[in-house]
Amino acid sequence: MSTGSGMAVDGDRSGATILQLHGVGMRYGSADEVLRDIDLTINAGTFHYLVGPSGAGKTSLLRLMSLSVAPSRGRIVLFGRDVAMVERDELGRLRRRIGVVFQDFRLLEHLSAFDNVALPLRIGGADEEQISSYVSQMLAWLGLAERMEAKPAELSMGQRQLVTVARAVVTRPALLLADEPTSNVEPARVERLMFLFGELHKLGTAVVLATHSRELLRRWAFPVLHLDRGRLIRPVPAGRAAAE
Amino acid sequence: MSTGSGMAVDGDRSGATILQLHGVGMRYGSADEVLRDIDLTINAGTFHYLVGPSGAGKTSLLRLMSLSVAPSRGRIVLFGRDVAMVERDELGRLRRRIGVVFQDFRLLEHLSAFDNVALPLRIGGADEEQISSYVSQMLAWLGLAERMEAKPAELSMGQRQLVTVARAVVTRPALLLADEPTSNVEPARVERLMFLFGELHKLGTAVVLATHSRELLRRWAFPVLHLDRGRLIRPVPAGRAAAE
Amino acid sequence: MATAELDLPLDDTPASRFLAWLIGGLVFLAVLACAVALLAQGALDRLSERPRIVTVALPAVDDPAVGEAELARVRAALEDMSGVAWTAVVSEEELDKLIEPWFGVVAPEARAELPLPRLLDVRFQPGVVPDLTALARKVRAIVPNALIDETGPARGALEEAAQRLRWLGGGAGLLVLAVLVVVVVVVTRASLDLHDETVDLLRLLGAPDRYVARQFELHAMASALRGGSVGFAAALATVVGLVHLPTLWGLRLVPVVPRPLDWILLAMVPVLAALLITLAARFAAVHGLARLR
Amino acid sequence: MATAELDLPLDDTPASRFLAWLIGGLVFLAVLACAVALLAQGALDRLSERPRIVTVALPAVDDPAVGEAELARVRAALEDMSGVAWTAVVSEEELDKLIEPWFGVVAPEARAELPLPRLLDVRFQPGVVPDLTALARKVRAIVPNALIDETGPARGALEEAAQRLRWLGGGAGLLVLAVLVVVVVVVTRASLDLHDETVDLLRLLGAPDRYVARQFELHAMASALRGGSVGFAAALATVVGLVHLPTLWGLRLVPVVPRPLDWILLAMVPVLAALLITLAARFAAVHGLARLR
Ligand SMILES: Nc1ncnc2c1ncn2[C@@H]1O[C@H](COP(=O)(O)OP(=O)(O)OP(=O)(O)O)[C@@H](O)[C@H]1O
Ligand SMILES: Nc1ncnc2c1ncn2[C@@H]1O[C@H](COP(=O)(O)OP(=O)(O)OP(=O)(O)O)[C@@H](O)[C@H]1O
Ligand SMILES: [Mg+2]
Ligand SMILES: [Mg+2]
Repeated sequence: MSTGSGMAVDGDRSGATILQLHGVGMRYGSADEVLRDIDLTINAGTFHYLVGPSGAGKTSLLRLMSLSVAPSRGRIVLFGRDVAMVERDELGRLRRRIGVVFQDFRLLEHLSAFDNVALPLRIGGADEEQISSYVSQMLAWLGLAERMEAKPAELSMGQRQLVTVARAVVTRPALLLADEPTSNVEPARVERLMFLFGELHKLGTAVVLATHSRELLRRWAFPVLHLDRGRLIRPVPAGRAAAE
Repeated sequence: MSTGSGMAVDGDRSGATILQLHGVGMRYGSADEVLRDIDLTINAGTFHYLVGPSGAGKTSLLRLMSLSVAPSRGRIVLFGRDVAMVERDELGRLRRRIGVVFQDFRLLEHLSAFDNVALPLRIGGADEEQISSYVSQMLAWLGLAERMEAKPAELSMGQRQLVTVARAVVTRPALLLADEPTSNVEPARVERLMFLFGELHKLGTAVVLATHSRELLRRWAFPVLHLDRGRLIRPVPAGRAAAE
Repeated sequence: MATAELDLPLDDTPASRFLAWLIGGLVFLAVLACAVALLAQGALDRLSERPRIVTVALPAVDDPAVGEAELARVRAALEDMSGVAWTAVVSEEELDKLIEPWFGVVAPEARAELPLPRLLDVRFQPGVVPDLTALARKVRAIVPNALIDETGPARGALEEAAQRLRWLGGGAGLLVLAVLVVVVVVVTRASLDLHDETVDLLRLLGAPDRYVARQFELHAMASALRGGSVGFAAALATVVGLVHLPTLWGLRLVPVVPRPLDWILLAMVPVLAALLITLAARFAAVHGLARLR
Repeated sequence: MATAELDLPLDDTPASRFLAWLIGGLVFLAVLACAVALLAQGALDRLSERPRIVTVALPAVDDPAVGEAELARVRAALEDMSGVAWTAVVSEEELDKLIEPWFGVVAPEARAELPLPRLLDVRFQPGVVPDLTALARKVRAIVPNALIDETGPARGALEEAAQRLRWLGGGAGLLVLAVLVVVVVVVTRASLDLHDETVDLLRLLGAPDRYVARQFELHAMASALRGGSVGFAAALATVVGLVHLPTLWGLRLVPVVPRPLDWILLAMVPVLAALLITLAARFAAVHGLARLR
């Protein structure tokens, strides 16, 4: 299942190419590269886990994919556009098609849970009525109906994580990058989140989910991207990765 | 295994009583109570999991135990002292015998990983030589030897979590309150952390570990405190809790 | 944006909270300065509306009859001029008073010896600014060595003072508005730096520059409205107080009575300030954001 | 604390960074004020070290022999007094000069008619302040109606000015130090609020109040040393400049020459300031922390 450009992984219903990384490297400041020689293709409607020990570079790779940092070398092609060549305004449009669950949440402290989730919709210019119904439904479904007006500091960590996930998926992005989205919620709620991601995936969203949870890998079998010390190891079948 | 004061749980080698909660309730501001009628005894050398859905009140309960908030009613007896009656200076001494792994880490952003871990030792008045050897050993053992001088913002989430754990255990506390200490690290490192907690536990530290991980409960069988909507449910044998 | 809440916690920074106060102070100053300019302009207008008088001096001639004829021709010519209301020959008594400082009281017989000019007051219609060169040309066509002089002693000085005040007030007003723009730019840039994490997040969520800039713009506009209205009210109170407390005007040389239009123009100052502030904030934000990718 | 790093990022707050500058400015003022006080004190000391002269006037008597005897007894009594260096009878020539303003130049024969007192200069040893009442008692025991007067005309006024300067300088110095204390207290309280999360964490880790307070104390001390040394250096340069530029002292009425001890005392000012600042920071922090549990 390899395409021309290095290692390629795809899901069961591979569609259009959403993201390609060609020989990408990345460093913070002037330190050593934390990512090296990354070649990767993500197609529409695929679901990948991203695993690897702490510090392997999962978050860094997701940062590259979400266009929040630039690679130190190599080329990133997103939605068919070479990211390095893209205009400022176009960059915003590309980013709006990506949903990101940040590992450190990055909620706005002065906004309520509702307003935090509504943020990407407002940025996208949705009308308030639609926003109100979307956001309320989403939060209610995640069990946060009663905490919608709470500020992040008044929420439990798990609740904050749910808000973060809600913010990432509420726009139904074409690419969902979820960095440890289930680390702070209980098994029942993990199930709900995975159902949510699965639904998006079925609707054509390409999902990349970084996780440490062997249980996740075991229960929801999807292909695994294995990162180790900044390098992608050959794709591992889901069953084996869980057993590792 | 019940003592006179409500529900009591104890580990295999129950020793002196370390912490007792009698009819404790707690609220944030003027909202409803998030913890209700908590009766609980923690003995030296015991190990308890604290489980329950997101928002059940695990962190709030640990906050009570670490004397970071006051109960709205009830009585907390820590190391044989009624906490409400204790003098300011004595409060500090009590707190120094508790190690806390905060769910949100609470590392000092302007200090290096090393200095963050050294902090409780410095507060305790240890000499720098001892601090240097303790802290380096601890961080090296957790696999952070090369990131000791990094600031928290320059660490991956898992690395930050390890620093937080190191800070909590470096003083060899009599009571360790760990709030989701393994949520951001890979299975191999989870093993190390559980080994660390186990060692402390064997040395007589009472451990209370809040977690969502069923794997943890399954692999390391310890008694479970089950919180639901602010109430402690009867103690569940470890095997059953994992299966739930 | 349909929501009242900004995505950026701009009101939480000391610099930003300070912004409304700063704007208030500067708008106060700007309104005061403009009030000075407008009142000065008003005074100038009133001064120019007072009918003006030009004195024409025809040198003495030996033959009284020739003199009379000259005088009559000059008067006729002048009264033909557009804008001239009437002319009047200065009487001998008045002339005596005029020369008294130089010659003392002159006896009638000695007076005859003096080659006194014949003076002619030319009064213009209200609001007309005398065209002295045209007038001089006309008069000198008849009496080549006639002297022309505008009367009203302090008038020129008063006008000059009012003019100076007008420029001063206007200049100060513009200066204050310029300072306002600089302040807003600096504060906006500072708070852009302060909130870099939030700005970063908004951009990661795909917010275009204009969306982020709008946050700063809205905040600046809100500050402008809050601070500006307070500053404007304070300045109005000050102006009204100064104008209507005649005791403060020991020398009421210039008529300082604000006209209705003045109030309207003054009210434009905070509006203009708010506009400038909003534009300055947008400009600063957009330029600050352009550094990021 | 063995580490140079503080647990609290105190240098990151604008108020705290500003602290060093503020302290520098205030120490500058305090040192200047104290320099004025010390120089004034120095001038006073020099004035008091100049030997002082008291003049005793014995009224004229008819019999010269009696007069001579009186004079001899008074001189003997005075020269016995502790602190008196010597006494001298004012010569007739000097007396003539003294009375000249009142009587003009007197002819010797007319002079004899005048009942002139005999004047006696009593010179004290340097640094001794004359006890005028004791002296008067002694003299009047011999000549009941003798007059006693301290000579040196401008002396009193100079001393008064110097004294006033001394109090003024000292008072200003104390005032500045008081302001310094208030500033440090306010800044410390503000940064305690600003860093409440970190303070909270430290307390949760079991840090006693004195540990947390020490953070603020060390930071204040560091600011005091940095700011204080700059302020001190600037003040010293100013003092040296003013003292050694004689052109600036158009009227050199008072001897303004700093003594070695002055420099040492001045150097104590920043040290005292640093001490006060440190204590103020500790006090403010401890009191601020006492609100928390
Ligand atoms: N801002 C930064 N500056 C310098 N180094 C950084 C920075 N962020 C991360 N690193 C380093 O880069 C490496 C990769 O970090 P990254 O956050 O991508 O790891 P990760 O795989 O997401 O780990 P985790 O599972 O713990 O989240 C780590 O060694 C980390 O210390
Ligand atoms: N500062 C606060 N102000 C108001 N409500 C709060 C605050 N902190 C927590 N809560 C609420 O109290 C309840 C218990 O929160 P707590 O953080 O103890 O839950 P938890 O069991 O630790 O959950 P999690 O597993 O998500 O960490 C939640 O409903 C939460 O929204
Ligand atoms: Mg990560
Ligand atoms: Mg919690």
